[in-house]
Amino acid sequence: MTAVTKNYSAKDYKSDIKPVWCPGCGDYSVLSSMTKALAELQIPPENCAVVSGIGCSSRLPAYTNVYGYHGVHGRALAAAAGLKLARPDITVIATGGDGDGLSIGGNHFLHACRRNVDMTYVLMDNQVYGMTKGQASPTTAPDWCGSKLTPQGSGVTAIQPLHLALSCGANFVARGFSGDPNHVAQLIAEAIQHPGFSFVQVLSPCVTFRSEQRGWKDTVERGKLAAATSSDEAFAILAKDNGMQTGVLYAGDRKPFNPSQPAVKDLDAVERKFVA
Amino acid sequence: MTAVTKNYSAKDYKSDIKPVWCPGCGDYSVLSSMTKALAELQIPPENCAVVSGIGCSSRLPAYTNVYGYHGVHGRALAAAAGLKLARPDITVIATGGDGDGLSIGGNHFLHACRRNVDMTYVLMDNQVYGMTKGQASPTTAPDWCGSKLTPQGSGVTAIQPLHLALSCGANFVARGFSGDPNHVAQLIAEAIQHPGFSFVQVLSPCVTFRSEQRGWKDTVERGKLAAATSSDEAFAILAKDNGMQTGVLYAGDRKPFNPSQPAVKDLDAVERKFVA
Amino acid sequence: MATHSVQIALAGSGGAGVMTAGQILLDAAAKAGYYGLMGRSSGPQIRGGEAAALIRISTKPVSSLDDRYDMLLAIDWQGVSRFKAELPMDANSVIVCDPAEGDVPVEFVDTGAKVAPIPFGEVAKSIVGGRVNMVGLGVAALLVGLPLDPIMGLIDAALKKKGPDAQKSSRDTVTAGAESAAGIDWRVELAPPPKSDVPHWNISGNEAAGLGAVRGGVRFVAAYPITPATEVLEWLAPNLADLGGTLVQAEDEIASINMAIGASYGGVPSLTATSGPGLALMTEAIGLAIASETPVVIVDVMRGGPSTGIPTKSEQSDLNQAIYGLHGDAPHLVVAPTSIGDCVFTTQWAVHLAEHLQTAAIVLSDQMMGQSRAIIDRPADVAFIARRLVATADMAEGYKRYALTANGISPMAVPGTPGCMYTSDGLEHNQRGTPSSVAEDHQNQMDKRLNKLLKHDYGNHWADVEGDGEVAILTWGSMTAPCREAIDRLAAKGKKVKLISMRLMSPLLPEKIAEAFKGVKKLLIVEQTHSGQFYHYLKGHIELPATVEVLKRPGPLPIRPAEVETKLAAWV
Amino acid sequence: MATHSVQIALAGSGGAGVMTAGQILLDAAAKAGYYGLMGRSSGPQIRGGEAAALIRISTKPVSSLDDRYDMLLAIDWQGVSRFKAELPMDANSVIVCDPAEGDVPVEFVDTGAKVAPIPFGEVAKSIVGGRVNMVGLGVAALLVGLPLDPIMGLIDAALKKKGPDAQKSSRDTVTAGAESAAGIDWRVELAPPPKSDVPHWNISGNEAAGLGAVRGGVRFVAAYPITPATEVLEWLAPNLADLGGTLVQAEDEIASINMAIGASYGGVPSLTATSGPGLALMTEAIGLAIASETPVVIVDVMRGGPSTGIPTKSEQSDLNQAIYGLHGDAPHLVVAPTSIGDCVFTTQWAVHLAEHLQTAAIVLSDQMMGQSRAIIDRPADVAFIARRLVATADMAEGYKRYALTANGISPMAVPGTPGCMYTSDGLEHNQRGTPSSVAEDHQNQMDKRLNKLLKHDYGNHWADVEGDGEVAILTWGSMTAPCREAIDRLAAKGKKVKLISMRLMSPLLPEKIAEAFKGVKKLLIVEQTHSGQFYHYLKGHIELPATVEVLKRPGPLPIRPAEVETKLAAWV
Ligand SMILES: Cc1ncc(C[n+]2csc(CCOP(=O)(O)OP(=O)(O)O)c2C)c(N)n1
Ligand SMILES: Cc1ncc(C[n+]2csc(CCOP(=O)(O)OP(=O)(O)O)c2C)c(N)n1
Ligand code: SF4
Ligand code: SF4
Ligand SMILES: [Mg+2]
Ligand SMILES: [Mg+2]
Repeated sequence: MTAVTKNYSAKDYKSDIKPVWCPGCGDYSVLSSMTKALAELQIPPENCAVVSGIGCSSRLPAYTNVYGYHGVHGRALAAAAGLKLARPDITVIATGGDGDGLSIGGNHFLHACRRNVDMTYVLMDNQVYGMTKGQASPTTAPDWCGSKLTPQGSGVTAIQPLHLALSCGANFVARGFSGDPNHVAQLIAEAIQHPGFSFVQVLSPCVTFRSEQRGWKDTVERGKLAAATSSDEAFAILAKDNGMQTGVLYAGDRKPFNPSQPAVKDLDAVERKFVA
Repeated sequence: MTAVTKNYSAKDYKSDIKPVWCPGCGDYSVLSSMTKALAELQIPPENCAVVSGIGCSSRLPAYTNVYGYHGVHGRALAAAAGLKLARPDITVIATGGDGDGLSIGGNHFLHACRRNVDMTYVLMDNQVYGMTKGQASPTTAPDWCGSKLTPQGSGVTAIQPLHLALSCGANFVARGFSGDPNHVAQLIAEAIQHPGFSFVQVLSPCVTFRSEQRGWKDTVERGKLAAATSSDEAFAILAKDNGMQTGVLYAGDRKPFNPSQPAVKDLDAVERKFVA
Repeated sequence: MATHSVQIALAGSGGAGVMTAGQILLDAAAKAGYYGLMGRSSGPQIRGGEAAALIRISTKPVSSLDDRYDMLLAIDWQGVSRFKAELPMDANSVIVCDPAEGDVPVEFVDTGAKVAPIPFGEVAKSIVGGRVNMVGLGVAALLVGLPLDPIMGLIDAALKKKGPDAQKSSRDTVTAGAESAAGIDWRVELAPPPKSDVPHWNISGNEAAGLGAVRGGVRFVAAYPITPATEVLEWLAPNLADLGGTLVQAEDEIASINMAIGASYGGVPSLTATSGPGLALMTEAIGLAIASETPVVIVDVMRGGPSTGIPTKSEQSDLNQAIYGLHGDAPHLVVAPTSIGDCVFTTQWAVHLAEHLQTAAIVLSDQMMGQSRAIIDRPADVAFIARRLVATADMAEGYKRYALTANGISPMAVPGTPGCMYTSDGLEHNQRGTPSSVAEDHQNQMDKRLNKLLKHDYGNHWADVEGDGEVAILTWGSMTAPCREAIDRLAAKGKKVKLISMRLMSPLLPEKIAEAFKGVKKLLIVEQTHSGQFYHYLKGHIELPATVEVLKRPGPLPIRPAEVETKLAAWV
Repeated sequence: MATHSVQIALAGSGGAGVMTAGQILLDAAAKAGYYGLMGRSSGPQIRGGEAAALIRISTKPVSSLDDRYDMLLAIDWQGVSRFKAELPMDANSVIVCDPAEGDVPVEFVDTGAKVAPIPFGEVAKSIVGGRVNMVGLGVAALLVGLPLDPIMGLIDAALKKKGPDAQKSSRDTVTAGAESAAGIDWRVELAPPPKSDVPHWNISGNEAAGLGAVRGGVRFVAAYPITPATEVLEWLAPNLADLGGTLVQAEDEIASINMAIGASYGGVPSLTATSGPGLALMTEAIGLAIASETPVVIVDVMRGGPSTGIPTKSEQSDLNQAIYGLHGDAPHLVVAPTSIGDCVFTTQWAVHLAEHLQTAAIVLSDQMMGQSRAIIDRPADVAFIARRLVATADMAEGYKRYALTANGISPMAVPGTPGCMYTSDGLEHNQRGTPSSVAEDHQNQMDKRLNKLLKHDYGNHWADVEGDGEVAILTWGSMTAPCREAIDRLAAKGKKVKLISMRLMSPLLPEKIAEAFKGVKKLLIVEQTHSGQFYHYLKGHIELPATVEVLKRPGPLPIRPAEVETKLAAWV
């Protein structure tokens, strides 16, 4: 792509479509942070794509003014990887919720981390399935009894998304809080710039089904997540993490996965092998 | 169940069906180890069920003389969990290969570890898809060029199954080598006895598509996997693991997941709530 | 003349509380002895957007909405226009609205409905703690002639936790609402309710499916939420636990169906519920249940498709997928409830059939039935329960899990049965269960799996066949209700039309269908799809009468009784 | 009289090397200018179990096996009986076998075939490094009259890496084999091959599908291995890389289809290949491709179903799933190659159609075509390539991704195009792509997605229509070959039968079909399913001639030309 001279501001990345989100939903801020990050990096809107699954959070692409793909539930990372591998010139951001990404989408998360395609995954974690009106997600505490499906609590230990990401080989791992939009913007910008698969968990309250998350603004420990120099150190840090510390945990140097190469043959040469 | 007086030997757990496995395949030994473990525990064959997916290794159930379920590819852990939750009185073992369990089945592995249903998962790891004639699996080294599908190597970092299991919360984590059938038998017996979700990775060579694995008998470090007292310690041990050490890595004390409770109402009482 | 059915929409923006008011209105009608129905419609907002409670009150059981609305009570106009297409009105209708909220939108004015102003906001403000939805409730009750007494009782019950002050304030607001409407010269005179000493039930289709499941004997459920099926699972969660059963929330639909199959292999009747996208993910494992002959029931509450489609609206377009969505020849059961109340029977029957025939049964409900709440007679108890043919220890000698038997059903050993250990397999197998690629084994087992379904005696339950005549309607699922009403109306005019509403969608029973077609010369097929899935399916498998017409339309707009009546007019 | 076709089976236990020998025999026939075919059959053993190479050599292109075997060459008898049903023989056949390996099994004796003993083991031992399969190769070549020269060249090429000693030893063993058979008084006199200076191709159906894909312009493939589709992907891996494309191995089929869709959204023609169980897992995402109008091609190489079924054997039973396996009304393309060589054209056409019509195309191949290797004429170059209607920067003003156009196709902006940014959606949407549950938007977009398929001009490619007559066969896929041969044989007897082999399985084109049916009074439908999927599908959608019969059977046994001929005998 040729150099761009136009100067983009955050609003150049926002569409005119009114979000379906509830007033006060954390996802509004995440949307702002993402557009800020893109503005900071001055990525031409047409050279960026946001790919999502299904959920409240997964509605985000339509509210941006970049290319968007609102796919099926849980498969954002697969679609995003296909897009990036086919079009290495495009900045690809996958996004969605904790249910989408870690419940039905868990396998793709696991393999996206190890495959290390050069893209960024922004996971809006509200520890609930918002869209389907409030069931426990993989990040929900086992004793949360607010869901009609698990009125006694899920009884299942919550996933630690950062730990899982590290264990599977993600190359950049960070956590932010939607209440700190500038910080989240900075994390997203760093994640985009970092080669390989970058994972940003954003604590993003669901004010409707987990209204107690309004209190996160008081419990979040801003910037407290120490930056590890090795994944071993990162694990050690996570051993003491309470899930509310934000910051960049880990930035690794694994080579991104990109098998595409220029053509070395034409069709004729390929077909010749069939001659009996 | 009433106490059993009969004395079972390993062969009581073997069926008369001839395995489809190649001569020399590691899975023969795993079958033996499993039957030995069951004999050691004197579990009546009718009170045990082995559930698998699809793959060479997943053929195992039919070769046992316990109840078996040979399901679809990658879903053994889900079927096994359903069985155990519905029938807590049955000893449930899930089994299969690295492709079945960690590629297509990765999401169920992740969630089985955290759900912690009281069952045992024996994964025969040959770092290849044997059944489909030799493609890279999630545990295959990125530079293995033996597959026609990835002739330049997969280029993707291998999963560390024990690390992943720990990260997701498995309650018992061990590794064995099919060449040491007595050791594997002992690991399986311990795993069965341990409450909650127990994971045993068994290095089990595919002599047909990874003939170099015949050399594992020389490189395996028997019993070298130190037993950790905490999961943090277990991670530290794994940081120095080369994947060839065998032994019990970790045995935790999380309470198994078992939501079933005796009935407290009859149908009439349930229906009464509908009266307008 | 007193009417036997009245239809009201309560609409307003998020927070107006129209759903609560609607619910109380319906409950009050029930208490007064009426039948009725309440559907919901809402905008795209996750929560707090505009919403409409669509309420029908009737002297007879009803399972779908009527052609037109007698009353639209709009608390405000924010976003209400979005519902216009769903709210047909005419000159006999009334629009009750608050002038302070602005003019009546032109598309509503154009209906010719009478406009009756009520200052909802002002009236509410006149009571401490008063809310506009309670004003509306009072207005609506007065205009359709429902007694206020039961409403007061319901309010007290609903607000028990909030204490006497809140209760009183709400009651007073309802009263004030009713008083504010006294001057409106528009009334519906609802005929008195039928006499009955058995109380009616208040149940949604999704709850009814849950109840049918437990009546049938389901004691294991694996769940992954999806609109509009979630309430089946949410109703089951506490009730199954009370009954000693187990519900587990799975990581995805593939896990939930495989969990259900695993549990059923263990001998426990098992079920899962989902909607189209989830059913798509389950088809591989449903094939496994069929091939391994493991009973399992899947409730599919259909929504608008394809893909994510329109999750909150109804359509009958998963029919093809339910019948044909499996690879290989995989005969199984597909059944469909013919009304909200019938969700109980049909789900229960599905459990019975799946268990008896050792196969998968898909229950095709839809958003319209599933998420509507109806006042109905208590669904009758029926004898259909899970009764699986199991192998016992004395059959151990030479036990063959997939033995070829006369009726195709072979005793299934469940874990714990001494001596009958076998491996259940999705690979083609011989009678013992050992994988086999021998042509004869394949043919035999294919025949077995098909014939056990074909040889079963489904009795009269394969369809609701009602009335007689040379003209018939063939329909299914939630389209049954408008068809039934159209036929009733024609009957009132002395015109005979036969109704055939299919419950057993697959396998088809050509002889039974032929018998039902006896004397029928003209057939109208009614379905809510774009492509006519039901029609093509029937045409592909059975002989249809000489003249066939198809009334079809995709969601989200329902097909209404009047349309069916019009369509039939030329024939009768 | 010289024959135009000879059929040979080379069978033996694992390690006997019958596949290698068979491959060389076929290649030698190709070098000599013949056409031919080789299929494989093997026992349940993963590797090293009994196997049979099923070889047909012919003066004309052939795409399926013949009725009977002229020769069974059994290196040993271990497990060979398992293949009995697949190896019909008669009194004109010969069984060549080694007396040292024991008696000829009774079921083979019963065929009445002549038995010719050859001491394979002994002959092999007589040469240093000699192997039994090479003895067999020599015997077979001699008995069917293939020259030994090309065989020697092929051996040298195959054993290049092993060095001159190995080459010589193999050559010598072949020669010794041929000499050992000199005394057998059974020969086939194969008519001379057709003259041609264009060399034939040696290609499997799966390779052909891969080639069709790249000819069509596919440059992104996501892969998850599954029998019998893996070779499509394995052929593509290196060749796509050579052509500058990308193949990625996915973690499962759900990932592979979503990756392909993501890549295609990026503007790159994309494909994945699988078999029934994998297709089942993909249906949800295929619906997404259809709803979001993102082109994608899925090759389904069918195997025996249901469930895991019979992975190594052929069947046509994924037809229902391919057409109907999606939730909601989701119109898309289903095409099927009519021969091994046609896998090239049909896959290429599928890419072209998917790209042009912005939808999903499923290519239904099967194990029989996919895993058979044929000697064919080079498939012609055709102009069908991926040419997607894309939006360009100058369309930015008011760009509507899902604009309603006359032919239903609307310009698709690919990332990188300035000003045309939009969000592609699987939720129902308005023209711009914004989610909408408005009835009108739903109806319009449903119409759009269907009509673009119906309005397209598929030319003559919708079917292979051959010949004329009052009797016709309607068939598809790998059943075409035996039908074609049966018709040829009847033609040789002066009897006319028309062939209609459908390539465009969905959407159906009623007018084109009606035209093809003109003059047809009796129709035979031929398919390899248990339930008659093809027949019921056709009956459900089009008007069939007055008399229709169905010849159907599930796998694994193929339907052979003689059966078709017999079935037609009463009609012509
Ligand atoms: C295959 C499938 N299964 C289930 C659903 C229903 N569904 C929609 S969103 C959702 C969960 C969303 O949770 P999350 O990803 O955390 O997003 P949030 O709404 O909390 O932002 C579910 C289960 C679906 N659309 N598709
Ligand atoms: C849904 C589905 N996808 C793909 C396959 C094909 N398949 C069968 S076994 C297998 C991989 C087996 O690998 P692994 O689990 O490691 O077992 P192994 O054969 O190595 O013991 C695959 C991909 C299938 N049967 N079903
Ligand atoms: S339901 Fe929760 S997550 Fe969804 S929009 Fe509302 S606040 Fe946000
Ligand atoms: S292919 Fe490999 S894994 Fe499969 S049976 Fe043979 S040796 Fe074992
Ligand atoms: Mg969430
Ligand atoms: Mg393996």
